[in-house]
Amino acid sequence: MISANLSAIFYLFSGVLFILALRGLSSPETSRQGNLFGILGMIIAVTVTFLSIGNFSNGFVFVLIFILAGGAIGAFIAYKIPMTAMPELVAGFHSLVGLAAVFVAISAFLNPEAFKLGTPGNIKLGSLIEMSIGAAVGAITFSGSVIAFLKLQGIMSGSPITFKGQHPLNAIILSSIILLIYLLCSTQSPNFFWILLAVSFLIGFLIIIPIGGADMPVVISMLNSYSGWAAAGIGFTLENTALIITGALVGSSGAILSYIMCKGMNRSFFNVILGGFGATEETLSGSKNNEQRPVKSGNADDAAFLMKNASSVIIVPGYGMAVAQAQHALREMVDTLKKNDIKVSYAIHPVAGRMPGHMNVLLAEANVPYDEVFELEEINNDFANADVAFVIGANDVTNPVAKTDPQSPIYGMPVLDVEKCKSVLFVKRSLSPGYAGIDNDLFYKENTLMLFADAKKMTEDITKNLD
Amino acid sequence: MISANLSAIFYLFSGVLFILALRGLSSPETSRQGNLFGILGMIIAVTVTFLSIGNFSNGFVFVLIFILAGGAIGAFIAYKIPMTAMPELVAGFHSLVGLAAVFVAISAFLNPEAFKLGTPGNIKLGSLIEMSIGAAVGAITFSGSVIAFLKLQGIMSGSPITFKGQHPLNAIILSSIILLIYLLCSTQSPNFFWILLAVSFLIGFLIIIPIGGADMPVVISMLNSYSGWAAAGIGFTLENTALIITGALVGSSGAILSYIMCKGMNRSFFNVILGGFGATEETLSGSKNNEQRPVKSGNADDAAFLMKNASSVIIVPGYGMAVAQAQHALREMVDTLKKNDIKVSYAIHPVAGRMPGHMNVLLAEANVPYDEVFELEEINNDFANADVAFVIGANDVTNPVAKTDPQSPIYGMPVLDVEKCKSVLFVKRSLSPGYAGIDNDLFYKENTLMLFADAKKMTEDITKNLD
Amino acid sequence: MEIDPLIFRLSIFILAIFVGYYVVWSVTPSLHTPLMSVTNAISSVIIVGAIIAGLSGNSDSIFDTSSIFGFLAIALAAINIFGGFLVTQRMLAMYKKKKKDK
Amino acid sequence: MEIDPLIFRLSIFILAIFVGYYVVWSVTPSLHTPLMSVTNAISSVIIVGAIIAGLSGNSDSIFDTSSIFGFLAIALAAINIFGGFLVTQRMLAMYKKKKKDK
Ligand SMILES: NC(=O)c1ccc[n+]([C@@H]2O[C@H](COP(=O)([O-])OP(=O)(O)OC[C@H]3O[C@@H](n4cnc5c(N)ncnc54)[C@H](OP(=O)(O)O)[C@@H]3O)[C@@H](O)[C@H]2O)c1
Ligand SMILES: NC(=O)c1ccc[n+]([C@@H]2O[C@H](COP(=O)([O-])OP(=O)(O)OC[C@H]3O[C@@H](n4cnc5c(N)ncnc54)[C@H](OP(=O)(O)O)[C@@H]3O)[C@@H](O)[C@H]2O)c1
Repeated sequence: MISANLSAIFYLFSGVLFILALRGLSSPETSRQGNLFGILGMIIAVTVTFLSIGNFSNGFVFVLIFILAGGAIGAFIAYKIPMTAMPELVAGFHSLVGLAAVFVAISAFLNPEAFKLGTPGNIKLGSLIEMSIGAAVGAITFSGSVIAFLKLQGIMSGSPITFKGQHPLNAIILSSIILLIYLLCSTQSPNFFWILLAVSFLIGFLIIIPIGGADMPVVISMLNSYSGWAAAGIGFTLENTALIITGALVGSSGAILSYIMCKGMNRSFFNVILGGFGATEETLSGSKNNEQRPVKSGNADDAAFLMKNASSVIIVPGYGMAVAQAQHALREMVDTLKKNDIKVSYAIHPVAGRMPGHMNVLLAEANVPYDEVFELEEINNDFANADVAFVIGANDVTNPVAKTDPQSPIYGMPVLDVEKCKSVLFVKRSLSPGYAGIDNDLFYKENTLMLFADAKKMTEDITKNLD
Repeated sequence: MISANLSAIFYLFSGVLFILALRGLSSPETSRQGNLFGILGMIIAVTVTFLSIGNFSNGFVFVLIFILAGGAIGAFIAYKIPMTAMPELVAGFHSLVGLAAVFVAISAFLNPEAFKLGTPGNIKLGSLIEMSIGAAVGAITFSGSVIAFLKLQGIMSGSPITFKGQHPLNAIILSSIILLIYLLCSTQSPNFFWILLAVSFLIGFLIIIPIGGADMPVVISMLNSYSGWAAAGIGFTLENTALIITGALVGSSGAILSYIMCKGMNRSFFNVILGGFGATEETLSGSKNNEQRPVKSGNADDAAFLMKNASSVIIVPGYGMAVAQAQHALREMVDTLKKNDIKVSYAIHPVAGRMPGHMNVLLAEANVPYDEVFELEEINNDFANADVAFVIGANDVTNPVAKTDPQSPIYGMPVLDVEKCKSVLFVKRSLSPGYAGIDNDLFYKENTLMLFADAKKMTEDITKNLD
Repeated sequence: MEIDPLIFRLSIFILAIFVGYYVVWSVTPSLHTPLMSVTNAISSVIIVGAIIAGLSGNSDSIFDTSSIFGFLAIALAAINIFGGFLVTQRMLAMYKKKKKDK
Repeated sequence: MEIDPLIFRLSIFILAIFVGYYVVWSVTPSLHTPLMSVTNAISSVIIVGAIIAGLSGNSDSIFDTSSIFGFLAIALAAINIFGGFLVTQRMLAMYKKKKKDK
């Protein structure tokens, strides 16, 4: 058993290691070391907790068993999950953190002595407030993440589920949560605690169902942020520095990522959260006038011919590449191009794909070196000097309407200037629009060649034709 | 009188305001608001201190008198000081912070009851350690800053004062400080406290005298950092969050600025601190071979002619502009150029002048809008497309030897590529070298025209000839 | 006249938010996906609370209601910790620089 | 089993160093001179110690040795506070954008 002072120092240390873990992500070189810092911080936190309890009874064995059982499941998932399923994975994991926070809060409520918070029915007021906030936020995180997970997995329909009076209902429920916390604190009655939990689960569910499946990444980040604040709340209850620091880190991280995504889509956070985007827009403008106008379409042979005669090609991957799992095929195509002395680079839009950094992970998986991959600001001026833009499964992120039409929902969003290339190749299966549900004028341009096919299949065919 | 809890919250708040004050400096637009945050933080800290003492005796009146007296002096200095004297001012101010820290430590040592640290001769060990570290660092800051101030003002010769056995002597004194702190803590004897202070003053003096006058900016930043750590030390003694946070902020700020300067000069921090740079180098390479080679020199008329026929001019200011106070004259010249539809921008090297941001302040003083002023990385590619580079009082920051000669002391330092312009104008009084004491090959280049004169006079003459 | 520890924790929390703000903005966009998974892992440091909860039963009844919730929380947090760190590691291992010999 | 406040202060100190690191690196280079003067001003918050020292004398002898040092420290810190903030303000007031009407 170690003193409270010593364990406080170790918890601080583990908090600092978590900071360093995030700091490591500032560049790929330092990122692996950063992850090790994170692991070390976790080991320290867990070890110190054992030592400061100091009671190595039978319970201890069970703790180890549960850690190992959970750990085995976690490790199994981590190794099996395909990279394209990252959004679902993150959503699923969040739900677990939320639920764990709820369970810890329940346990602390039932047995406050173990946490030195008072006795049942007579818990310190401050602790009770922190605990109930932690439990409520945890419950919202849990049910919200579960819905997000189901929508992303396609188990639940991705289209927004809306009904009349939704927003007033949510407002009523949210205020009832505050009321319940107040009642709980003044009466200390377990009933209010259970009702609070039930209502929190419900609101998490209700908040997320009206949001379209494609908006889930923003939701996930928001829930990530919530799970951070829940952890911080529990941290205050447990008087644990490591938890408080971590909660603040995770809370900020989620908030910033949601902000980056909203900004990249040029939508306000409230617009996303109030929901109903995904479906309506799609039906609204999806079939505007794409039938009438002529497009030039080609096959793998045409594409291969164009690229062979190019001296520089810029690849623009998008969500379709992830759907088709075309990253490996793409990498092979690029290898062939390089053998023919063609300069190739990749241009990644900040919101290409469906989650921040989505394309980068997939390209990394396919062994694309990260110094061939460029951010929008770094590469946008190079399109004017490149011969071919190879747009594979991307759509919205190239749509020039964002620059020209103030009426468009994506107006003001920065886009990749692919149209400045001598020729543009679009690999997609049809003329149907992407995430934002709006038509793309580029399809009908003089210098555009549409390659209608599954991204993976088309890329493989092009590679064959290149040889 | 307010409770310890309430005052702790206010001190935290004032610490946060100081963070926001520095954060404001991330762009000129937010900087003024940032400064107001800083002022507000200070007002809160002072007010809370009064309220938490709560003893509004006669002493209170004297406190106000001393604040107003000091404040009046400070305000007077702030309004009178010319912008070119900023390095001296900062050095002078640092010495005052250092001395104030020493005085507070003395007072706490003599009257520990007032600070709740124990009784004289029986001060809490932790507090005594913090206090003596704070006092020692404060004393070093004081005497070091005074020397820096005297060297910068030219009251004391700027050349390094070296003698045999200097480094061993410093090492002995530094270890004696540690010994004295140990003795002080074990005996609580005032004698050791006074000796500690005396020795600290001495070492501050000894550390700075071997460093050349031109290296003073690095020294000032280093002392800035020290003064921060001293403040943090006193903050631990006084158990004051505002002081601890501020100390950490100022400590990091000074350390980072020294780092930036050393990096900009491509020298190691130890190389600067171990001293003796300024003089030796200058005599060594100052008169290498600049006599023999022919230079093209011109007058104001030639310069005006060249610029009139240019379509774009880049101004490269350096230390000489500050010496000559030529910023206003320069701004008038640029106004005239602009009237003739010539595009003008300013290129600032990270270590142009004698302190970080030196040139920017001077140009701002002369009403040059900051969006015409560019950092090295932003503008270095533009020299190739510009017609004239107008180098005014700068030398080292343009020296191509940093790119070509691995033997050169400035090898590896990034420099402005002025030689890529069609023509280069150098305004300086002679062929003598600048701060680093090395000859500049550019003076002898085909496309260089030397304008030998005082920077201010020459600029004024050019303006006349432009009309 | 002692200061309530709560105020210190509040200070730590507020400063940690500042640190979080800066440290996350300094993450390179190409690593935003690993950022999401690693924050997931570290937020499971809530396991320290779960362990206290799990060991809160007395030695006779290891499994009273409150400790059962604790054990469940341990398992959930452990899934996250192992899953989160390992998947992050797996992702990060894929980020490679161009080989020099090419 | 109470935690020593010193440890909280240490935590605050360490986190503040992180904040300082990030906040200073985010300062634009053209404002490095004002940065030096404003850090100068805020480090004079040591005046809170000086005030305690100045008021430490009892009401009979306002000026005993320890309070005299306090008053001197107050004056020195005040020079810095007023001088530092005002000179910073003077500098910052000079940073102007190009006027649009030009
Ligand atoms: N990255 C993020 O963090 C994030 C978060 C939330 C929202 N978003 C949004 O997601 C969008 C991302 O833009 P994006 O350009 O990457 O994608 P997109 O605009 O959604 O377009 C994807 C395109 O890929 C095509 N596609 C789908 N499956 C394919 C397959 N198997 N083979 C070939 N093509 C396939 C689809 O066309 P076909 O059906 O004709 O094949 C579709 O037009 C943006 O609107 C952004 O705002 C991003
Ligand atoms: N900025 C910082 O933070 C910092 C800190 C420490 C050291 N430094 C060092 O300072 C140097 C700065 O480079 P720099 O190019 O700005 O300056 P420099 O290399 O020191 O050159 C200044 C030039 O100005 C000329 N000059 C002096 N007074 C003049 C006057 N009244 N009229 C016209 N010209 C005059 C001098 O030549 P004449 O005598 O022929 O006129 C001298 O060659 C670098 O070496 C850097 O490493 C900078």
